[in-house]
Amino acid sequence: MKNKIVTLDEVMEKITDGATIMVGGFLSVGSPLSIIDAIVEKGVKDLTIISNDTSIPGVGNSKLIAAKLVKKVITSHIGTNPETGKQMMEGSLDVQLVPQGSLAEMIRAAGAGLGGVLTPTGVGTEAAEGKQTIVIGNRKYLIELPLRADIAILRGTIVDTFGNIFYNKTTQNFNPVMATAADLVIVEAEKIVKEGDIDPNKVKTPGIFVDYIIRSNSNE
Amino acid sequence: MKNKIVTLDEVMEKITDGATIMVGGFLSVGSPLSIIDAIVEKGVKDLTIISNDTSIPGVGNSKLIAAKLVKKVITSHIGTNPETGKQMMEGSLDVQLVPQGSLAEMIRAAGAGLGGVLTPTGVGTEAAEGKQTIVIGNRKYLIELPLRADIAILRGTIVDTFGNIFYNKTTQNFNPVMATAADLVIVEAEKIVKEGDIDPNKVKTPGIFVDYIIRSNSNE
Amino acid sequence: MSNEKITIAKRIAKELKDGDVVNLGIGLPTLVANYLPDDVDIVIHSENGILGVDAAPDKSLVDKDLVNAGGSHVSTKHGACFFDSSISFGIIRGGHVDVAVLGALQVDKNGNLASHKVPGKMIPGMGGAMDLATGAKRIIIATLHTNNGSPKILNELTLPVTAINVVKTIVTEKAVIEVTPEGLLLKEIAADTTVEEVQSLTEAPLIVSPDLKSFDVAA
Amino acid sequence: MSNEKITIAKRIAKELKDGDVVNLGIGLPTLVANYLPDDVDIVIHSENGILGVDAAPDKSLVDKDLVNAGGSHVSTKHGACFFDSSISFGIIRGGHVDVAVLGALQVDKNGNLASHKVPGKMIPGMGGAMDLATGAKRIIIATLHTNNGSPKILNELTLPVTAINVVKTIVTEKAVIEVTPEGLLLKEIAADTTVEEVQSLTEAPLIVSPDLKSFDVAA
Repeated sequence: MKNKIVTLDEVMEKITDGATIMVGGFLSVGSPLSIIDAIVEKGVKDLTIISNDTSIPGVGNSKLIAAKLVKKVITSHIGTNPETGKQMMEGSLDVQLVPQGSLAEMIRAAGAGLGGVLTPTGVGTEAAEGKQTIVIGNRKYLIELPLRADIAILRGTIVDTFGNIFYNKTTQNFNPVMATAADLVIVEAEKIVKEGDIDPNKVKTPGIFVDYIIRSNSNE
Repeated sequence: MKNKIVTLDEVMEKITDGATIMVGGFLSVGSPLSIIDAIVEKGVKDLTIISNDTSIPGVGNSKLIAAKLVKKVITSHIGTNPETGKQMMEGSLDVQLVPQGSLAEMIRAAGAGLGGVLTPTGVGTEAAEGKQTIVIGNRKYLIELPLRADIAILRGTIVDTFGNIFYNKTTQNFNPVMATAADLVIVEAEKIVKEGDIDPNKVKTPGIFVDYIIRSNSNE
Repeated sequence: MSNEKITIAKRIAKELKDGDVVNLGIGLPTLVANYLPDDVDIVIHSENGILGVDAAPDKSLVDKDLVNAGGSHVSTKHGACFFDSSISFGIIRGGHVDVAVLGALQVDKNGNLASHKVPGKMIPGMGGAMDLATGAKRIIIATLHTNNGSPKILNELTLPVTAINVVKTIVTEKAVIEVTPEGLLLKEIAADTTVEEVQSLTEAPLIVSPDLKSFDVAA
Repeated sequence: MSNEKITIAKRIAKELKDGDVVNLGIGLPTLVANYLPDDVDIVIHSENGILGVDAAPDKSLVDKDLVNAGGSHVSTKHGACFFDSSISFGIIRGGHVDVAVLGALQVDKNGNLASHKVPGKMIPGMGGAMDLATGAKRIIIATLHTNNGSPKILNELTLPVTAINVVKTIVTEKAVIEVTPEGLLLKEIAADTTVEEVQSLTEAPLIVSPDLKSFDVAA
């Protein structure tokens, strides 16, 4: 089968201006730090970023914001990165805030072929603005629609050459759902092993979801 | 904390006539065979069973059907057990057929606090009868509602004393979603180990979902 | 298995590409895995929770925890993995299965599929068939051309529908037919038949491809 | 942390029962874990994917792959486990968290909670707060009684609502208040205050419990 292991340079040819990119990680734990650095270095611009948060200044996907490469971010929390708030206030960055659990379900729905999910979270709040509601058995729900991306960039603790991914401890977070919901899936591996060398019971993302594997430069 | 390990006799006091019971397993692989046998022996009746299938004659949950303990079954497939079809034709057993993926999502929705999910599966077919449909972006979806039970009976390959469950290979199937969607969750363990003795990265059902653990009598 | 069925399995095997994620229905579709070209390695999905299914093991190597969706003991390839039913059907419904090879009771000219129920007879239930027929990227139907002489490829289904407008390709022992917006396109016929015979065994009108080919996959 | 905050944390610790699954918000709520009685063992959930959070480790034992939802390095108890965000919020939304201890900007007499946004100021985003406030079985609010003297417990929220009709218990350095269908029930007051003072610092009217108790959790 196709060899999925490529260099960072090769994979950067696929990441181009205007792309919608899902970035795995939670406050940069489980984030593809090498790929993020390469995007900053290449200066890929007009990006739409989908990510749990925008990290803290100087770390992970906050660098994309700081370099003004992002035109829109769909996220649950920006409080840890004042630069995101600043650009939002200035009007140069469109920030769409979504409850964290709804964000996970919207991405999962896209990957799992669902037309949406009904959630009680956010009913009657600003998070309901512009969203359809439905009453089921006397309770009101928001219809949250599927959320897809052009590209998902992920980080795996151990990745085999077929693309099967094991995520250690809290590095999982949004990585597994994002792997299912993008046209192109790139994983940055801390460690690469031979196909089949991860216990099949410990594989969290099946290799069929992964298009490219790069070796991480980062040990953080 | 509370000791969750009980005897089969103790747990059978909780399983009473008229209960709605989710039964883990796929053609009885991953099914709680000892608990099923005990239900037959006790003769608990008027049961509603939620399970992927009704197995094959003489094995697993087919014994509940054969003993005429079941008044209704919600399942995706009964073709491997002619007795289920026979009782349905005679009118003594109410069989509600649901597409397998929808069954998994309905149970997951109940466990995950969703009001339902929108699925394209079954649109325009008999599976859509009595169900609300909704159009999102030119595509029609069925609204599948959450499905809960009074009791879930599961099988785990390794269970620790807190109730954390590891399922080996294809024994997972419906067990993990069912663990989240019942008022009382009982797991039959092939092997019981000390709390914390399962690699935390390999736990599939967190112990907080499990009320009781019994030791399996079955080696099948 | 009959020679006809082996012919169908062999012809379908030629449709699969290296790296394809494939779900093979129980029975005839399962045979397809036996006839893949040497340079084609596919990833077989089983809806009970496997990617990377391999052949049945020797009796001595049977693992009670490892079966396919038909309940048969299987082995797995290097790089296989396991998951639960909600993830398995997320893979199916989400379009991550490249090809599903399914049996059929009937198919009609609009690509509608009937595969799960004959009214008045035993009702097996749809199992994963509705999800597979709805979710897989490409549906190939593996079926005998007729049911004891009466056509299975119809203008309109008479049996309950399993999924609407989903079938892309129909492979029988007689023909390879593509479902197109214009109608059923006859692309190949078996070496031992004629266009006339195929049409006479097919209720729906066939558009004969200007590029009609003959196939012969007999051993 | 101020003495007031420690008082609040200590009082909330008494609300937790052995075996409870508890989510502690960032900041003041996190303190609660330090003051549990010896015979109470709780399971701490962190929304980034942990059940069984334990204290911060020694610097030499820090694991880069193990943080809580605040991004702080933590350790885990025996029997802990890890999962992804979709499962983590399934646990929250599905009612499997017994108690969520959350901070608040405002709470009103109907149990409405404002915790995620002050218009015109920095907008942090709701993170997991809306899911927790909607999904946890019991919401305990941990908050200073006033914001520099101006009441935070109101007749009606003036800030954007985070979740509607969800707060069950409010614990401040001055009082323990239950949200009931009849209104706010004052159940306990701190040893160093009076009912009159608590009411004067609270916009919403308080129903004084016939069973009013005093609490003193100072070290």
